Amino acid sequence: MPSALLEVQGITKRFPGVLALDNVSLAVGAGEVVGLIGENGAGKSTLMNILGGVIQADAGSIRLDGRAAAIRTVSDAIALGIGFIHQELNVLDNLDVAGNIFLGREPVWGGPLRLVSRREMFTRAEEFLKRLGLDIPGSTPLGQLSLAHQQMVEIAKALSQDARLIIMDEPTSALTLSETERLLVTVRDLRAQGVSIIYISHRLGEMGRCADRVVVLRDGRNAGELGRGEINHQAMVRLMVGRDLQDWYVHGSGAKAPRYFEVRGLRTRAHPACEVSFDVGRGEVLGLAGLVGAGRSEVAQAIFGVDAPLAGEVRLEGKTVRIQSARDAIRARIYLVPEDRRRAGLVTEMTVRENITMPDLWRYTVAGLVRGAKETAAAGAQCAALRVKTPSVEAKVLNLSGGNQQKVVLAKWLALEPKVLIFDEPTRGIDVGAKAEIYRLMRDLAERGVAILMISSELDEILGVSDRVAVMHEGALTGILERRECSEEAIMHLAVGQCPLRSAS
Amino acid sequence: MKKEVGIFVLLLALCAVVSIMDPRFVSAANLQNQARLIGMYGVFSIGMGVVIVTAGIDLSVGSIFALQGVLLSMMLREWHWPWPLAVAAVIGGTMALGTLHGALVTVARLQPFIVTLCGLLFYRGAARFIASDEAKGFGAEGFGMLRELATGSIAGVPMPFVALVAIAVLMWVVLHRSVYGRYLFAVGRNEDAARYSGINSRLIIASAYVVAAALAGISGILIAFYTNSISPSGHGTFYELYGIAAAVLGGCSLRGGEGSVIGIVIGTALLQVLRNLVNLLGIPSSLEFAVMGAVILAGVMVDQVLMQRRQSRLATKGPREPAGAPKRPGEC
Amino acid sequence: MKKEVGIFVLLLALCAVVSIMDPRFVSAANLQNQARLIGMYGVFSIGMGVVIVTAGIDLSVGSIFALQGVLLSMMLREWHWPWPLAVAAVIGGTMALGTLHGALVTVARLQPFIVTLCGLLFYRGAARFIASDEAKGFGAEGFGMLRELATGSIAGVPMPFVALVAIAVLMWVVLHRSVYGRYLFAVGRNEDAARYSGINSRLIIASAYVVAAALAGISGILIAFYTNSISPSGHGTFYELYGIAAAVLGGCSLRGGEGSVIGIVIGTALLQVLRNLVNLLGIPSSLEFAVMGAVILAGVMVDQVLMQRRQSRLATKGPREPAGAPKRPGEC
Amino acid sequence: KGQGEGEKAGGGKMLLAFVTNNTSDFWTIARAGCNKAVAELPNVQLEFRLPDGTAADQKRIMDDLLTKGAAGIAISPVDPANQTLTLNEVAKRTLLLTQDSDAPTSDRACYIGTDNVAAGRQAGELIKQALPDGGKIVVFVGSLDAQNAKDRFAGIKEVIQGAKIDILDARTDDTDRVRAKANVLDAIVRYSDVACLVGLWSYNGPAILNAVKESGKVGKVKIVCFDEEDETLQGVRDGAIFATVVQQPYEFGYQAIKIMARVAGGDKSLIPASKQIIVPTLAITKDKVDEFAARLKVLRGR
Ligand SMILES: Nc1ncnc2c1ncn2[C@@H]1O[C@H](COP(=O)(O)OP(=O)(O)OP(=O)(O)O)[C@@H](O)[C@H]1O
Ligand SMILES: Nc1ncnc2c1ncn2[C@@H]1O[C@H](COP(=O)(O)OP(=O)(O)OP(=O)(O)O)[C@@H](O)[C@H]1O
Ligand SMILES: [Mg+2]
Ligand SMILES: [Mg+2]
Repeated sequence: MPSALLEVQGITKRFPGVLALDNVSLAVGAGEVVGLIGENGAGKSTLMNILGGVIQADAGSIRLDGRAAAIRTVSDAIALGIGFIHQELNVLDNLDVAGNIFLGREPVWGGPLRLVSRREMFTRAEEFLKRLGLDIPGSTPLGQLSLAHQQMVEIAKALSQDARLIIMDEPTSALTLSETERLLVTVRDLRAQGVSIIYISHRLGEMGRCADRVVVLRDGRNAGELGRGEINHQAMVRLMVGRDLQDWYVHGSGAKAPRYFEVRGLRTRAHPACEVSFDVGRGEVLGLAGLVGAGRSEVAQAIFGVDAPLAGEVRLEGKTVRIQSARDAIRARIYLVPEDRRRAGLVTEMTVRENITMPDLWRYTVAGLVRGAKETAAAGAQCAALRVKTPSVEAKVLNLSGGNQQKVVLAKWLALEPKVLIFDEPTRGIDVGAKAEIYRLMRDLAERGVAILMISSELDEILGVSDRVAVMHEGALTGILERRECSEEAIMHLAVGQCPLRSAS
Repeated sequence: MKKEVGIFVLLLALCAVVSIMDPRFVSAANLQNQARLIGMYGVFSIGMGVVIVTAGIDLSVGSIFALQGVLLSMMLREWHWPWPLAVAAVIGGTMALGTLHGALVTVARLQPFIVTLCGLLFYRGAARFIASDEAKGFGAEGFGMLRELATGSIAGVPMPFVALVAIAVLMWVVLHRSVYGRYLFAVGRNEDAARYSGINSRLIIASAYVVAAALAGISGILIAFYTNSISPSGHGTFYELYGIAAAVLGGCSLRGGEGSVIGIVIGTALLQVLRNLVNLLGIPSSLEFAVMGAVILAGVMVDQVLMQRRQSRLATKGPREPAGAPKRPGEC
Repeated sequence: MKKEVGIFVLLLALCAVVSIMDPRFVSAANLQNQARLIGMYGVFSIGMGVVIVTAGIDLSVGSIFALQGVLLSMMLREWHWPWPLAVAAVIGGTMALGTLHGALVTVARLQPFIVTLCGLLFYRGAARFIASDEAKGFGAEGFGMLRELATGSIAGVPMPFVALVAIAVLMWVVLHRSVYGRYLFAVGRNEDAARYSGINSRLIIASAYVVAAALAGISGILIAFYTNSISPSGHGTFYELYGIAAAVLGGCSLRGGEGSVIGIVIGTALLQVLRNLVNLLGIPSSLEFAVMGAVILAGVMVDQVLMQRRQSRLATKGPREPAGAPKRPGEC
Repeated sequence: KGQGEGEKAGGGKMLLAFVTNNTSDFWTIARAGCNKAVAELPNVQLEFRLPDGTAADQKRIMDDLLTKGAAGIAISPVDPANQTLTLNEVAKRTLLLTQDSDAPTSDRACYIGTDNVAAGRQAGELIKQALPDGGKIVVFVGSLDAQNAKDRFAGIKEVIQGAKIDILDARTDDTDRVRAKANVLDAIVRYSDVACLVGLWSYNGPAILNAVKESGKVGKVKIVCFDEEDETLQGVRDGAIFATVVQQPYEFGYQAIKIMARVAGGDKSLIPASKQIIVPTLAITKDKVDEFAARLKVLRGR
């Protein structure tokens, strides 16, 4: 291991009611890429927040270059050369791209007035963006960028800080394959320049491709470490979960009734020129792959009626269903598990019970008044069936881990006996253990005759779970692959359409 | 529920102190007077609370009182409408305005603050214009049972207070026990998530303004008969602020999704007792506002401290909050 | 920038219509009167805009005018302070209050609406108490150059307007060209993101209240000398609403992170021309408010429509917006 | 001087303005007087303005009137002492009258209205009549910082001195009628021995009357108030109100317009040497109320 740049010793952090970090240690060498993994709530982000000066540790020491470092504020961390890409996107859509990159470190002129020298900022911003393969002017309003490009801007921001250590907390959760690829290349470049990186991801495949070493946290404690040669899926999972995970991906017996659920000529507002048509069989899992911004989420939202389609027909069991709002879809038993569960899937400040019964509260009423007992019983039953880890159904969803939050979203729909269930990025930001459970649930549902449409940006997941795969590119459906035709290459070929790499470079 | 306990204790303590300093506070006459005022203010404050639960606000209440008061007087005294018709027209009219506010907020997607600020200006102007800047009133006439209904008493309990109790019970059930109430809180917390659960969030939000307007309509009639005379330029000025203050004291968060009917009623009572105290203890009238301002601030700060202690887990974890959650400081 | 063009065109159109209907609108005397009023209102409206950019609000402005007016009069006439000292004390005092508001918002984490609502009540009470409910004023004295500075003219241009131009230029640079301004917009849109970039977001937010208070202090002196008489109970009432209306008309969003100094100045001018129009065209006084309400609503709705058309691409992509983006209806 | 600097108002008519001090009902009667005068004059156009009760609004309105070329302005200044400068400015550019409330040190051409201190004395005398053996009184008013409130209060104090009458308290309500009434109710609770309630502003009369009725103290507590709101007159008629001191706003309006028209036409003979035309206030007691009400009805044209 190269000489240690960062040494963290015995960090403990207690939040009221939770011991988030318990005597955790971590060392990062100069020019080393350390992968940091662990289940949801293992304490990864908490540890990083301490390094980044967002919060303070209760105990423990941080040494940089062998000297004790006091990191009390974010500015301290930046001054010490620590760059931080947060788990949540933290960009400002009322500033331009360059303004976001240089926020807090703007080049100034004009003495005490501290005026922003914008020209300089634009040119310098463009340099950093180019390094990431992004050819956009620094004056572009950030709001005009796709989510993926916004994420790239955040990465450019970390680069621009001339950081010696860059923390990347799930940088790829909003990226698809090509951008992820690009990022991994950048990570390797940075390492070559002697920059150290702490890389957090639930996509374990990325670890093998970029990490020199993987550190595993479990329940706020160090659970072990894997050297370069030892990094493999099984070993990582074993350290994270404490046991081996069986039947990771489960394939089903295939469609029981083809053309059970049909979408014909669907046009969405984001891509009004393109028509999308496909069908999903009863008991089938249709994967929907594509690059970020391919328009998959729009299709899902149009089918579910939250963003009513411009045109098109949706047929279920041979009958046309008119969908103008989410209520129409719900009445037809077509449900959506949205990609942003905390914004669209759950009212996080409300309890598990209230969230589960939200779509069909009328069921639990007598004379228009909610019967608490009935409701609690139903919510409890759903939680038990899905094995949601929660102290009680009265806990606020806010307090659950990502995987359990996702299960609550599921619970809300499963109580309503779905016919069609659309999953949009069902495992985004979810740890392996919870992922496996969600795949199993999805498969169980299919076996029970539900038609499932699964949008995912993780090729492994698409390949591992789907019975067939549809691929989209810039709003259009470029092809549907049967199970046997599916391969990474085949999907990527369709996903980039006619001009490969265009969207990424 | 715990939230209300704090302010209830404050109210009791205040009452105890006042009655020790001036035993006339607990005289039947004074209690009746206070009950009447609490009733009048409480009814529209509950409506304000409903709007605030949906993360909205209604600044137009005071001007609506002026407009409806002027019209009520004209209907009864100048156009000689039968009182049930006039009452129905007035409440229906305010509800139409509420519908308009709701539509502007949900369909035109304007900010509630702006919509109702325009209402504040517009209705005041309309009231003054309609009344040609003259005070309107009800003279000494009874208008059938209407005056009795608005100002009388049942077994010594003033009618406005009876109305408040009835409305509070009804609204408690609606807000805290019905499906509609649950949806109000849900859209106030996270409109998108509510919409993704199949709730017609626009309808729910718009309806809150209609409910608030209906309650303002009832309150307005009580207030009109209390003063028995409506000066179009002054009637009801600042009442929206009293309503907001009562709701906030009672535990409503202006960020939406929080609040309770009981809290609002207690908040109203607290403000009223404060004003009574200023008068009874002979504190100069000029300080009345200052006392109110100080007590509201103190109440909100204590609430904030208690909440932080109780929920410090959730409160401190800024970075983990969902996209739709509060982003601003000033949690309350 | 495009945002301001719309309202500027509206202002020009209105001016054109008024001057055709009554040519006296463009007489030197009338232009001077209007410039004076626009100057007085514009200065504090810019301050209001600064606070609104940070997603805050300041309801206490009107009461602060009363309090500082009363104190200024007492300092000059009763305590015979030299005028520079009195002016410094008054502006320093309002800035201290601004600091208090800022601290309550950022450190105690109370909602700006509540903090400044309490201020509205408290300072009004304080002003009345200090003045023993008596009107204060400046009589006919000149107080060295102070009266001349506040009410005089330079080459026919009234001082308040000169002050507004100077302050607007300064604040334009500060808001739209300086690092500080950038941080104001950043914390207004997404406080967390700003904090993660090493910006001391609390300090920035708190400072906005101090800046607003300083501008209110300057405005307050101009207004005090304009009226020459300060009735502690009435002076400045509702001025906060005029300020908010001007800022919103000028393109500030109450949700923070949006706004421009030029827009605010144009918004102020628009409101002022409206009031002038009511008087010049002999529209009944009672309709003045109604006209203002209607125009503000119309302005905001047009803005909303334009914005939606311009941004419809982005608007439809609800779920893709970054964490700090608006969650509520009523985009404006 | 005396001639508006602008051209005459539209249609060649002379523009005369009447500016009140707030939007109270009181001014309706003055408006009737103005209208009567306008009807009698061939060439006059009236602008009747109701500011929001602040000096700022009054100044703004007067500036706009000057722009319109008003040949005369009759105003009721809210704070005469401090508005003197403003009034002098206006007086330089057009004919300025004060009405209802005077600014004696200003350059106004003339004052038409009540002597509020005298009116206060009149009310004081009525209080003495109502309480022959002395007693305790509480005073109610919208705000104490208004000139007319101060004058009336001063007049009352002057007269009741040495008459065994104590002023217990003075409560203000910022013209919020709910609070006006609540204040009275609170005072009745607090001062169980209060013998007379005094209302200084027009709406205080009805507010006191209603509160006293509600407390069942009619007759036990005497009421003396100002102005002629319908309910006040009814209260006098019923004997619940001992007396009310009324001004004659009709005269303010009528005479102000007449005088302005004359003076603007060059004839200053209507202005007395004292530059004050005091319209006497009347004490309306039960025996006079019917006659007064009948006259009022004619004036108001209702
Ligand atoms: N050129 C572009 N400029 C800005 N935004 C774009 C552009 N191209 C695509 N987008 C974004 O892509 C969105 C459409 O894609 P959609 O959200 O359906 O993608 P997706 O395939 O579901 O991706 P994800 O995997 O991120 O959910 C649009 O709403 C828009 O925000
Ligand atoms: N500000 C906070 N207040 C209270 N508890 C917190 C706070 N931040 C984190 N926690 C808790 O600390 C624990 C560790 O959380 P952390 O965010 O570090 O997990 P993580 O490993 O990053 O998980 P994920 O993979 O889901 O991002 C969790 O139980 C979490 O609920
Ligand atoms: Mg994390
Ligand atoms: Mg998507």
